[in-house]
Amino acid sequence: MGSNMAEAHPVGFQWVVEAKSRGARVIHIDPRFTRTSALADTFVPLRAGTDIAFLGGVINHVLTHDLDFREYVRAYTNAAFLVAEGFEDTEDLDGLFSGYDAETGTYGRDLWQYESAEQARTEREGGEGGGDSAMDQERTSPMGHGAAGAPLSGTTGDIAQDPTLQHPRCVFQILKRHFSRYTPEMVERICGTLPGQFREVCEAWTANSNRERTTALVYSVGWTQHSVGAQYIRAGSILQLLLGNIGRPGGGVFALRGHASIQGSTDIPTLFNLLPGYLPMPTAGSHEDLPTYLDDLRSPTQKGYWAGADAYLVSLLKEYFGDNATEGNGYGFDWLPRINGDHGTYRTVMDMVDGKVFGYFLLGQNPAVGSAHGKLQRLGMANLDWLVVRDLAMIESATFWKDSPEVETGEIVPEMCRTEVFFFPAASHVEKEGTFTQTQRMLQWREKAVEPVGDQRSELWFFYHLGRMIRERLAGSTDPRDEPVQKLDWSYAVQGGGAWPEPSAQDVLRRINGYRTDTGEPVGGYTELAADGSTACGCWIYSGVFADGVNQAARRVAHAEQGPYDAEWGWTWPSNRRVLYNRASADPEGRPWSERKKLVWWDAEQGEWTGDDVPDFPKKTPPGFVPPEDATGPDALRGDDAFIMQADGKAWLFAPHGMLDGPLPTHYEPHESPARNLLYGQQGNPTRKVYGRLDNPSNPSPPEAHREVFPFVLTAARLTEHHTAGGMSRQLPYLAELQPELFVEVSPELARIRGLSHLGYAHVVTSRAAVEARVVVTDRMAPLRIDGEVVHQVWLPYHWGGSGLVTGDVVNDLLGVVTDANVFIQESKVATCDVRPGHRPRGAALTAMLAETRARAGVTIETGTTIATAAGVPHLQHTEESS
Amino acid sequence: MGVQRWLESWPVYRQLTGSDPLGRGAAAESPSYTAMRPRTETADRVAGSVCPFCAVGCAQRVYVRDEKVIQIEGDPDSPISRGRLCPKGSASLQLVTGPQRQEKVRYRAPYATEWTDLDLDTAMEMVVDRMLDARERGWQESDEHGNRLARTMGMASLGGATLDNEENYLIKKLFTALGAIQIENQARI
Amino acid sequence: MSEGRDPVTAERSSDEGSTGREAQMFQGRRRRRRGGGEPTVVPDAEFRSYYGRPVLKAPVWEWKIAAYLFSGGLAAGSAVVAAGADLTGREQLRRVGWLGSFAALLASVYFLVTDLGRPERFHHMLRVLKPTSPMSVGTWILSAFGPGVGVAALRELVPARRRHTGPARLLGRLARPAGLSAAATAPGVASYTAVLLSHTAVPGWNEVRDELPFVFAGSAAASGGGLGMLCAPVAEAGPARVFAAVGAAGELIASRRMEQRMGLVREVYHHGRAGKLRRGAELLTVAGLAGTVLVAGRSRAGAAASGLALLAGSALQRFGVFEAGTESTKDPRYVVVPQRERLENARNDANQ
Amino acid sequence: MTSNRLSGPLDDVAGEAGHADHPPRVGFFTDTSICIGCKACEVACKEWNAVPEDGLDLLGMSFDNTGMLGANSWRHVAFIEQPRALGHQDPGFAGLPTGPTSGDGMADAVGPRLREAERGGSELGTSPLHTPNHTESLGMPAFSRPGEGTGAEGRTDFRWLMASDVCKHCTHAGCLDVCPTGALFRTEFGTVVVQQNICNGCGYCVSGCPYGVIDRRPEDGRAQKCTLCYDRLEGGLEPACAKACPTDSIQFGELDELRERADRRLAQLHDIGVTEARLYGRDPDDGVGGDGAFFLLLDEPEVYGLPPDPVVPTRDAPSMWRHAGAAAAAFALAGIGAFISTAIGGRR
Repeated sequence: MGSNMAEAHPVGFQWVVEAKSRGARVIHIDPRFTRTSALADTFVPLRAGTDIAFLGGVINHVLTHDLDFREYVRAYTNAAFLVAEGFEDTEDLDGLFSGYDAETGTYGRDLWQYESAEQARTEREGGEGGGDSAMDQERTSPMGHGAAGAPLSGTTGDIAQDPTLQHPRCVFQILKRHFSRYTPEMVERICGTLPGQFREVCEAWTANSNRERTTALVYSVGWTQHSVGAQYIRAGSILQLLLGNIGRPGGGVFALRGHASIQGSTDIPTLFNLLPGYLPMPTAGSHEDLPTYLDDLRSPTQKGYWAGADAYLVSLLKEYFGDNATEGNGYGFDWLPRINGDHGTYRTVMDMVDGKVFGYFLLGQNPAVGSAHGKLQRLGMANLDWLVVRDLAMIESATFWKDSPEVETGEIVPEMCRTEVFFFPAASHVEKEGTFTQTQRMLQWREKAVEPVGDQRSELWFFYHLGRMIRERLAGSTDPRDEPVQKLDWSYAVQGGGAWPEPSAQDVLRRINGYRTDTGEPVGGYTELAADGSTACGCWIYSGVFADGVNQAARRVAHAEQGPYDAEWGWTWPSNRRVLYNRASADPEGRPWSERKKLVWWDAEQGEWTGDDVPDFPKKTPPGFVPPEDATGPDALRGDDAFIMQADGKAWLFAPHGMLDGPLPTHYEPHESPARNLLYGQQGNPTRKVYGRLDNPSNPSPPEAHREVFPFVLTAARLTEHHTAGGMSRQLPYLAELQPELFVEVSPELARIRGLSHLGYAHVVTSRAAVEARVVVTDRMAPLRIDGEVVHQVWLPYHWGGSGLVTGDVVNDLLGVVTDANVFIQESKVATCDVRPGHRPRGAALTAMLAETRARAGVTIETGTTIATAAGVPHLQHTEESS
Repeated sequence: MGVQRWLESWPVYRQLTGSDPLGRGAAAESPSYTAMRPRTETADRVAGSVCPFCAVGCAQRVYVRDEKVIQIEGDPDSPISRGRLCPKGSASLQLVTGPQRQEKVRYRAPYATEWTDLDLDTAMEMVVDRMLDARERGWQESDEHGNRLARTMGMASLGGATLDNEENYLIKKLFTALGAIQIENQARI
Repeated sequence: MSEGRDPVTAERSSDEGSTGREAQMFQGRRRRRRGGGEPTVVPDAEFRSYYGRPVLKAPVWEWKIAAYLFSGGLAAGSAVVAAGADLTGREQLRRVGWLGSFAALLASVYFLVTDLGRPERFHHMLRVLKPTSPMSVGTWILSAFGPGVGVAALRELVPARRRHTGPARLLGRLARPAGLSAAATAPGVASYTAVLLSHTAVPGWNEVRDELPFVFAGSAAASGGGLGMLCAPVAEAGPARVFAAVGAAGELIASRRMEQRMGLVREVYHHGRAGKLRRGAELLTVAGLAGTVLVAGRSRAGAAASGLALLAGSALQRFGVFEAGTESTKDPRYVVVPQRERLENARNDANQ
Repeated sequence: MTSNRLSGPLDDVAGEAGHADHPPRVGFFTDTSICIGCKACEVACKEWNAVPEDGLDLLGMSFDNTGMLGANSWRHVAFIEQPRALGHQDPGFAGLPTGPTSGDGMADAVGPRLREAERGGSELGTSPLHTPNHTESLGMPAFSRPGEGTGAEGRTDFRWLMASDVCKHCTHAGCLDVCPTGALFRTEFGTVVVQQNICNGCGYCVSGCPYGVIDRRPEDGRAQKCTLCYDRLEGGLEPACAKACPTDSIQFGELDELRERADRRLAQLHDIGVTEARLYGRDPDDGVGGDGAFFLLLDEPEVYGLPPDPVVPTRDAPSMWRHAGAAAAAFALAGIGAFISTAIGGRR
């Protein structure tokens, strides 16, 4: 679901094809029949943006028919835990959970907590109410792999529970009630999926999930790029947990990521809210000093491995500031800048438009084409003092000042555009060494094959020398704000001589791995890190990648020459473990659920966990272990606490913490939708960020009027033949020729309605832009019946822009900016649009046409900004004053 | 002898005297085809690499001769990809060696209508100047409640997700020390 | 097809020419064979293709190859006339014949070489002698034919005042055997080009493989004789007339027979440019034949006109056949339908 | 002497071509039932063999923008969208508010227009001429607005076929047989290769190929086609396309082994209900003596642009030469007769 694996990850798809040839059944659930569908056993169409309704339906099917893997659920999830009184569900509040603040559009989550047997739940949460939502946002990590787990104290025994799962406030019953509305009929009305097909999916999924069999769930940005994106993944996880498909071979929820090291760039983030290893950036007000930060991060008495977060943070600071980080100065914690809200890329771009940002670095990134609302991106860049672009080839984001669509409409005039642009040619992947982290968390080292030519340089070189030069400039400064730069440990080894040597990536990796500050000896893993300054470590989850002083990521033992889990190829975080939470592959007693599906198990003779993979559990903790009352950290894990990063040791069906938009996934309509939410009065995600500005208009959605102006559902995605914004594919003849022109896929039905002919021209129109494309009329697209009404979907690939061998309009221009509150990822997988035959207008005529269309649709700055529509709360408009 | 050799180089002669009377195989083969070898055999070295496109992480072998990349193909030893590559991965050679690659720093002055050249050292110095200036102008010492911010909002960064972990590490580290927080990447997109 | 017309309806309303065929083609593809014993009138009812794309590559040969077919035939026909004239003492006819043959030969070589993708590698044709390649066989035949024609023609070119020099006398002595050797290979030259075309996957050429040699040989004779009639005095041109007449008649008969036996590719021989060329060829050849029989023996002008008509007819014949073959590759129908029928027949045979 | 030199099954194809002590015959088995249409084969081939780009035209043939095999595309992935079912696959369209299939809409927009292209569209990447403008209708009766009906008349079945085509490396290769320079030759691996240092671009092979594979590259003048990576084979490497193929749709190996594998795969598919699966080019008794590169197809060959029953022209060569001999004899007789008859008839 939400993944077009055959097209976006063709080489990964070989395993699906192989599994299929061995009898696996492949079901593809997607708005569009793709090359993945062509190879699937079953293709299930649904309306873009309704996956939670679909998954909710499956969850409801599982729960109402008692099809869950009960032993697994009882042992490894929080199904039995009781939620405190005061929690109210969407069933009670017309689509909202308790704690909603209509003013800020956020939840206070103190009402979502477990019922504690004795001591209070988290003090801060309880005390502050909804007021600390901004802080909570920052702590929430995008794709947070267990990081920022709830700082619940003590052991599971503290949480009230009902092992019979019958208590009305136990998670299991809450779940049951929450999803009870998601009937097959409702799925059909919302998703357009017919009951027969839906039942088929339910039956196939449940029949294939038991002791002997597991089901894998694959998603991609078809799930994340929604205003409810994080909850999509939650819904998938809940279902997989109920069916016992997590931590077991052949099971899992697979995020197929789209870029060579996008996993790495979240692990070692260039993200505003994170430090390496999913440690949160300190927040102003809440994290005044190291102790308060650490206390907020984790409770010292917390169970599981997150209890060691203090060691992870201190070791990071030791790496950052070296000897300058001492216990006395809080290891330099005060040298870290503080965040206090949304500083995501879209917020930043709007700040550029508003003149608040002066300089911008684009490092192998092409937002003029690749980010939502391309026009906003370009106008933002046109309002900078300076822009640094580093890329392999000349891309649209570097040349916006002379050839962007806004030059044609007169909105950017080169002679009046102030932005100073530096283009630095970058070294390619074969001209530098370093690691990529692929989608299954595996780090693989790349050797440098050749030297880059001319001015081509690696980012490592660029930033190493920027750092070096800045440090030289500021060496004599007495300004306290320059202290962090002065105190920075920038002593990386370099290769080659001269004034501009290349820094050693190997040395950087060694320091990311971590080392003892006294001997410089590499640590063997994150369990060796300490909070006393005796270790330095750049990213705790990567600790072990340089164990024994060996670059473990560079290992390339042929797969034919090693075991089934290929432990000696590259290095997988954490601890070279392939399957996370693999303790769950064994039953509570430590025996594999079945011989066929064994992965790790308890070896009673040796008194330790063993198996084909590296066990994800304290090696010596026996299955039946019950920790003493005062135990903390890993020692406090019960023998069946398979989810070792969670503060309660359990997988969360219900998330008392960590999600900003609800402890349970709920179907909300996309920000721009042709349909009213059939489940609740609450139309869309009540916490979504709408950025209500004049330059970010929304198409009207129910209950607003005039949705008929944009009657169709728009969705966009990749083609196999191109790569994202095209900078690495549209420039290459061999790829450009394979998909030479932007096209829009429409069904024969829509073609008839709009008078579109195959290979003719059409333009897709939203309140932001009109994009011209060649028409492809195909049976692969089909209309759906949504609550009795026919809804058409159109699809475009989004790879084109103004540069390269093949050019075309920028599909991302069609989108506005609306983001998920948890992770600030934009909703770019679904919007509404119109499709009109023929070429789009050009220049001023285009501007006029768009204005006319907006007027006809009644689009104002308020459109789409009423994020709360449930009964019982004020329906406020969330607009910004646009300058 | 010379005549003999000359004759033998004539396929018709070989047709008449050899095992290929119809001249469709051995007799018609020219010496350069008889001696043909894959160009990868001429490589001075082979570097182990990883495909830079999607996140599957297919292993590549990069064949280098005379300090030029002459071929990039899948590494069959990889447990992930087993030597296979998709069209994008298969186009890696073109990605790396194609004429689209920029080799020189380019500079567009404010209000200019064309690019001009700039040497790398100068460009680096200019970027440092501008970073420090933007940092200064965008500096925020504390918020409206007096909470310490110690940051600058004057500059931002958006990184691709094809950068190495080591690179991302230095980027985040440097910007964090400078107080720049609007440091983002493709993962947010 | 005019721009902007509806592709389907426009074609369906047309019943002639290529668009009509395309309409059939697409109707055909839609109309799967119905069950029961309902006889299908059009055999291509089941025709399907890949977006109507050709299965085969259209020949890369330009008009030069058609010109080569003609000039080669002319060289052969003229050589026969010249050799006969030599043996029978018809000096004018001999002279015309050898010079004509030589000129035609040079032209054919020119056409052949310049049509190569790499003309400078023309001599690579002599690397091998491949019995499976009519072009290779033809090359060697031409290699045998050419020198004889060259020697014989060279003799004709020696100016009268030089005829008594030593080399000229040697040439004179060599000319007859050389000419005869050329004449001996001329039938090969005249007919191998038919194999050259038929020994391809081009339906328009391959399917007429049994008749095409006769058409081409006849055409070569008609053109060779025609040239004699055109350039030699009536008094000497008697054999040329007979040769031309027999050739023309043979060509006409073979051509008719070829059409009768054609399957689906008859369309490409009837329609379009190929059809026009072939109709023109037939008209000119019939006229030339009639003229040859009726007036060429009496009137110099009539002979010239008849000869010219035959030459033109022969040329158009070659261009027509060439064009028809090329056309037959552009539409997958001509490939798929006969092959499909063949398979069906084989299947039916097997089932019986 | 070897029998079946011109047509029919031939056990030792390299031996027949005079290669002593040759390796086993190799080839491709392309199992189109697992092709994902990614076109890695096309790119990998071009990268290895430095085949030029072949045009940046949107062809409107589903996702196929290559068109067909040719001088500048030695692998070509065909895409076919059909309103019929694939085995037991559930395409998910039954019951949706659809109207009639667009059916041959793509072909209608592409095929007829190609006829006007110089070489009928048999040149690579030819875009359909005269792209229709938007005022044109689809050419289908708009008898109902979709969704207004009951759905009963809607389209239900659908499948999307993809197949990577390549030179067949025939047992009896039309291109090789007609080549007058010996540029095309049978290698010791049993494959068919154009020697670029020999080819003089006569173009005969282009018309000799019953599959429409080989073509002359205009800017280069020489004939070009798949070499089955002859240089790689010499180094013990597998061809670039097969190596890259993500799903192993393209399988390289010894031909005998591939044929067995293909037979097993066919049986497997038939067992699971994909009864329309069939092998193409597998049969040594076919018109070209079997292909070195053969395919598992899910529809008739012509649907993929392949000839249903190709025959190597050489099969009929003896007959052609007999007819040509007769014609030559007639020609000679006519010539001799002309002079004799004139002599008899008296000199006029």
